[in-house]
Amino acid sequence: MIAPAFIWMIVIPLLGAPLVYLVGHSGRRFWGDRVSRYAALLVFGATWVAFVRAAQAASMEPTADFTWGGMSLALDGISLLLAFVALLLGTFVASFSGEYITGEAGQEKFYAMLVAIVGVMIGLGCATDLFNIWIWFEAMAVTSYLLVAYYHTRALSLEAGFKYLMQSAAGSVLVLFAIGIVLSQTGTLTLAEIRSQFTAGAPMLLAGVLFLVGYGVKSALVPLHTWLPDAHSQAPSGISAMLSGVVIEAGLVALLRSIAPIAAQMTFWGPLLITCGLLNMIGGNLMAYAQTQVKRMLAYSSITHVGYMLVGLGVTFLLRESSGAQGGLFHLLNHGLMKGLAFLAAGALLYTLHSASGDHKPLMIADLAGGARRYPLAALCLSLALLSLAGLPPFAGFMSKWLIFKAGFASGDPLLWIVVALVALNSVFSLAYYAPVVNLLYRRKPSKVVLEGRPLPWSMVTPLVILSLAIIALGIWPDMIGWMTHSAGEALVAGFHF
Amino acid sequence: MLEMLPFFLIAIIILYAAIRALRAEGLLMSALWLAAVSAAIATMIYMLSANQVAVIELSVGAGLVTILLIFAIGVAGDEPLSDTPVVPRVIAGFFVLACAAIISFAVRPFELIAVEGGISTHGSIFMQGRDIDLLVQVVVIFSGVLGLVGILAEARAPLDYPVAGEVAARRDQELLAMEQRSEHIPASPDSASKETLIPDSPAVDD
Amino acid sequence: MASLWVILTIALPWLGGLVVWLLGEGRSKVQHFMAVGFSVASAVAGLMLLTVITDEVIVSIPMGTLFGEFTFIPDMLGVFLAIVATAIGSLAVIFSVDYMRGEAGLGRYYSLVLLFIGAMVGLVLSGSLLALFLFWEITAFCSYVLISFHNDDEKAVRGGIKALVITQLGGIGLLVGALAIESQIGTYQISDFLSRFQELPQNVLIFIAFTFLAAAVAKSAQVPLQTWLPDAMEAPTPVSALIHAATMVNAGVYLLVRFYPAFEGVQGWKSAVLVVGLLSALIGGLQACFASDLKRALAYSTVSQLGFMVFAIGLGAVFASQFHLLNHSIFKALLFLCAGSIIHALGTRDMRAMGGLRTRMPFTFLTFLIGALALAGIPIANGFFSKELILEHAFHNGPAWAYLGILLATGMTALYVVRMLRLVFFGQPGAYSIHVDSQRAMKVSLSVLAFGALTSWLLAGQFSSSLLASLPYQTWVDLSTVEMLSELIAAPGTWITLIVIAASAGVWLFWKTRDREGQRIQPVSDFILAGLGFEHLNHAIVRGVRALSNAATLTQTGQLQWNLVGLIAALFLALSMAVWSMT
Amino acid sequence: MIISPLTISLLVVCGLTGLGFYGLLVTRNMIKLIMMLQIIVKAAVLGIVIAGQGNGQLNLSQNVAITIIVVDTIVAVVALAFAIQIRRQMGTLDIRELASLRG
Repeated sequence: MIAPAFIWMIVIPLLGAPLVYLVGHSGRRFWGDRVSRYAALLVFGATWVAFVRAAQAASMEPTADFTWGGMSLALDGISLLLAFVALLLGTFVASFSGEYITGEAGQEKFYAMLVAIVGVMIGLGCATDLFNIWIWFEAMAVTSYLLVAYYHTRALSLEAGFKYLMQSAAGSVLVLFAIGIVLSQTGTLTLAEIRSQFTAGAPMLLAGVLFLVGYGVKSALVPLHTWLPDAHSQAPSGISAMLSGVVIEAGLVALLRSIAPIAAQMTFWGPLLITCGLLNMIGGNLMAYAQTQVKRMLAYSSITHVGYMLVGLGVTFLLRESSGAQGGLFHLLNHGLMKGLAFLAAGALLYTLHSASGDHKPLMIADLAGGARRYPLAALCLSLALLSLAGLPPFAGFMSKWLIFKAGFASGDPLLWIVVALVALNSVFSLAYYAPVVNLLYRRKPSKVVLEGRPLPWSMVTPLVILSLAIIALGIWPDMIGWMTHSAGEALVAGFHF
Repeated sequence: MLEMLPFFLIAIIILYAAIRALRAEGLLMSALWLAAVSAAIATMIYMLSANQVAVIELSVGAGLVTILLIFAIGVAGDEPLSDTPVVPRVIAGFFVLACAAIISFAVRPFELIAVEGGISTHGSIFMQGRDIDLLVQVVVIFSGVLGLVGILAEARAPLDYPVAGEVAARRDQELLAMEQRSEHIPASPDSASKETLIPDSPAVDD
Repeated sequence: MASLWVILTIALPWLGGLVVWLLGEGRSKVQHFMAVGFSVASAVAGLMLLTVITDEVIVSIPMGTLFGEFTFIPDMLGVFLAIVATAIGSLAVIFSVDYMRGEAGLGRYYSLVLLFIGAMVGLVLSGSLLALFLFWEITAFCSYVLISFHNDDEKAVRGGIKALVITQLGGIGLLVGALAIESQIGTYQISDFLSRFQELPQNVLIFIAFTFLAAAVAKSAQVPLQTWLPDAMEAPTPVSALIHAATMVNAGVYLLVRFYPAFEGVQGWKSAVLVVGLLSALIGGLQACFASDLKRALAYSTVSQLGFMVFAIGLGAVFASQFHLLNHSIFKALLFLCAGSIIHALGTRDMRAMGGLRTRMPFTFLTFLIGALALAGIPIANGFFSKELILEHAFHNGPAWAYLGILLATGMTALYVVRMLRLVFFGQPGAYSIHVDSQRAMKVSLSVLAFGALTSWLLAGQFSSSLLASLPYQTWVDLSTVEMLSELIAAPGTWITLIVIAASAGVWLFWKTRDREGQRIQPVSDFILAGLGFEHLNHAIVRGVRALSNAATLTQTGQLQWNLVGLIAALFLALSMAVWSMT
Repeated sequence: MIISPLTISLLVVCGLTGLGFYGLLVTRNMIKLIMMLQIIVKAAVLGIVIAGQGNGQLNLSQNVAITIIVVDTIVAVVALAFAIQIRRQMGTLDIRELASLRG
């Protein structure tokens, strides 16, 4: 049997991860620390080849699957989208992190884990079995623990890592209970079969709630979000970009995949997801507004953006048509790019202003004052990312938010109109904390920290520029990526089966 | 009803051991009670005729995990803590009971097919049809090992973090307060804090 | 050919912006040159649009299934505003050559001004609601960045963010309305909506009408969202002239006019518009009478004049409103640029520190005087004619209270204009030192605008007939310039108005307030300058949100176990909701 | 509800889960927290076995349960590594002291 192209997208990074580790570990003596980064970039390059071939195949035949033993992996719109974001950010983070973690011990572990987590997330997107989703998800979690606590001798990053682990583990146990309930009710774990065996009732509702809370920890639904600001602010910046740009979204995808088959006949899920989305937006915005650290502010803003996605997806669950999901999933992609850019740009500034001179202080918002004079490109990229996050045109964030709004209005339900107005209101509110940062960056009088900063290496600036261009391009011509979001939205609706 | 008796007994043993694991004074005792929970659960699983799981649970759950816990306790050392929890017990209890109540309310009609012990014994093919799970397990193990190595690697000298001193002082005060509350246990704060000094452990090299 | 001019008018400024930005710092001569070149070129392209006026879609860019088509229609309403934007834009850019000489961040300044000009043209020419909203937001963004151009100044930053947030709040209205239209008729095209609006359910139409009104209120700085405009005066003065007097603030009025045919019949909409306009005219005028900051006084006057336009729309006098918009753009830009010239020379914006500038800056005085005459509504300058048209409409068609109210506002206009002239140009010179009158490039802009302020009313007839010819859904009476003149002279209202103007001008001329003003009415003037309490409302909202957000951060205790309580509580809540949904 | 081996086991699952979550909320020692997590995981394993037993899919549930045991052991190991490292760096196992990140 010939494996379809998308399998290589999963296999290459998973096989590549131990290789990166081995090469980095044994090659360090001869070529120095950077060898592991090049090995990682090589693996990503090979994965891109697989991705392009898979995407080509997907343009002919929207779904592909691969069965091995009794189980199968399948590629559909959502998996392709997730794979794209994961791979894109993975590549950028690998090239960005070279300077960032120079001098830290154990770089080969960092890169091996980075490669592994990308592979695992692509796998998560392709899983078609309830339990298989969980185990990919758990693999992703285990991989990310080390990445969060990469600075394993700093108390704060250990604290963040431990909290992250405990909350994540407590959540994933709830998922197991949900799987147990589904198994007991339907006798199967395959998503397609669950859909056909499904009978609405209290146990299934209970299972859904457990899925929501369990996977909700990873995708940072509001009362479960508490690990996120700690983990995102303490991880190395590349990893913050990864966590915020794909990992929480991967949690969301796991949640959607698990809930979709059991949500088919219930009207409960749409309103619940929209409520969660509103809570996320309001909570995330309020807390981001009070922050003084750049990375923490960005972390809280991720919570807000998960809220936008949830509203879009909730509308799809409510109305059973794909436009909301298209908006939500387009926003998922855009958020990956925007937040990735924001964290990388903040990381670049953190590196030049603090880490490079050896102190481990966090990057405060006040430190950014006048940053544009010394680091014009990094400051511009950070500003673009923030403005795009705030949903100002002509950047990508505006277009996906518009789609979400549009989906909410399509129903003609006045209650949903109010929801959309609330979402828009939150979007405006978020300007209240993004805009001052932009203003601060463009002050004439630099802060003391900026004056003492070091020059910025090109290897850090290049990913920033590329991501900024991508954000502007998507904002001006959103249809560029329409084929992907469209098939992803359709895939989610197909998951309902009616 | 009589054939239910072993199940009742095991159930009571499991819950009793779990409560002891929660309430035990020392970490070591907790770990041992946890092993007991695990062993009893393995028995119960065996009685539900899931033989392979029972074996794995006994060897991994009761065996390996206990050994790891004891190893970790040996490396990290036990630490007497005052038993005031962060979250008031009332709140913790309330939420747990409330969730339990709602779940039981929600699943009232939840009927399981009653099985007389010992049907479907054909569970003998290891990982039958679930090869992808097995592969991802390998990934998890790889990541876990790398994580373990990464987190424990190249530790600097203990207590070089300034918080440590502060923490030790605060804990001493707390212990003192605890003592004053229960007067008939004489122990000097010095000895308490000496016990908590971290035993030298070999740094795990990667 | 037609599509070429449309594209050029939008693309030239954007291209220019990119070029000026890419030139980078340190090449200020080339930057000035490029900026002027591109803005003048776009003004020429804008004027060429006059030759292609039509109500058909000229340019159409497909944006994919979900975003519809971005269409551009150069009808008279759009073209006229596009010309205002590009022409006044190029004059403001020319003025900036002197005004911004030696400033840092020139590339950023010019590229944003040019981006704004292009966006404003796009806004008025676009025939698709999504494109309209897109450009609407870009103009808000440019306005924000340019207001807080001097980022080191705390006031400028606050003013910029305030303007951004308030106009975005209004933007929600446009967004929601546009989406409601799209959900009902399935397309973003404005012309489709205007031809098919009867198909919409009445309550949806009411909803849309009022959301659009909210958007217009925020963008055009009308009561109760007017507070951002005075604070926006921290922007460099050419920006104030261009964005906050002549173009962007008109976008709200434009929106109301554009959709007027659809909303005309909506119950209560016209009277709401009327009241908003009247209140803004009165409050703005009142504040302008007390302001001591030259630019803020002009900003209050802008609020008031925009109130006149909105008021006119509420009366159904769409042409009068657009005519006043045209005239106001010219004379207010002129006044602002004169103010810029004065501020540039003196280094202060406080009118109390000025005085006696008549002899020191004769050229500026002359141009300012023309602008002031136009603003006050003295015959021969353009402001008189459009304002009289509005008053005539109010006299004949409006309720008595509306007429009296607007008459009062007219009187107040004369009052603050005279006060302004008196404080700045007459009386004792303050403690300042001036080297020169307006510089060369400034003089060019000022004279062009002054000429415009004196003559633009001659275009009334032409303007009216071309508007009528190219707007299929609007209905009003065609009016030639001669007719307008004879009508105005014959009308009794005109004489009443002129008497009011003369009387109020006289009041201030003979009222020696210079010394007294400070003490006796301090509390009153403070209250009025604080926007009659609207400012306090703004602050209260900001404080409330700040307190709420501080309270929210308390939930992040940093204790793992409280986090876990969050997990259990979420489970509890979700379970309760699930059980509740079952029963 | 019929009293059967399965229902009794189900009660054990509920009891262990409740106890485990209660323990997670009130325990201060990090290593003990990990034990509490293990208790919940064991309950989940038992639950999966019951689910499979209940509808005759014992093979499936056995495979799933074994995977869960292995994966969660790995999680416990990583968590223990964290606890040890925190003890080394900060000198405490008290979860209450791990509260520097707030707001």
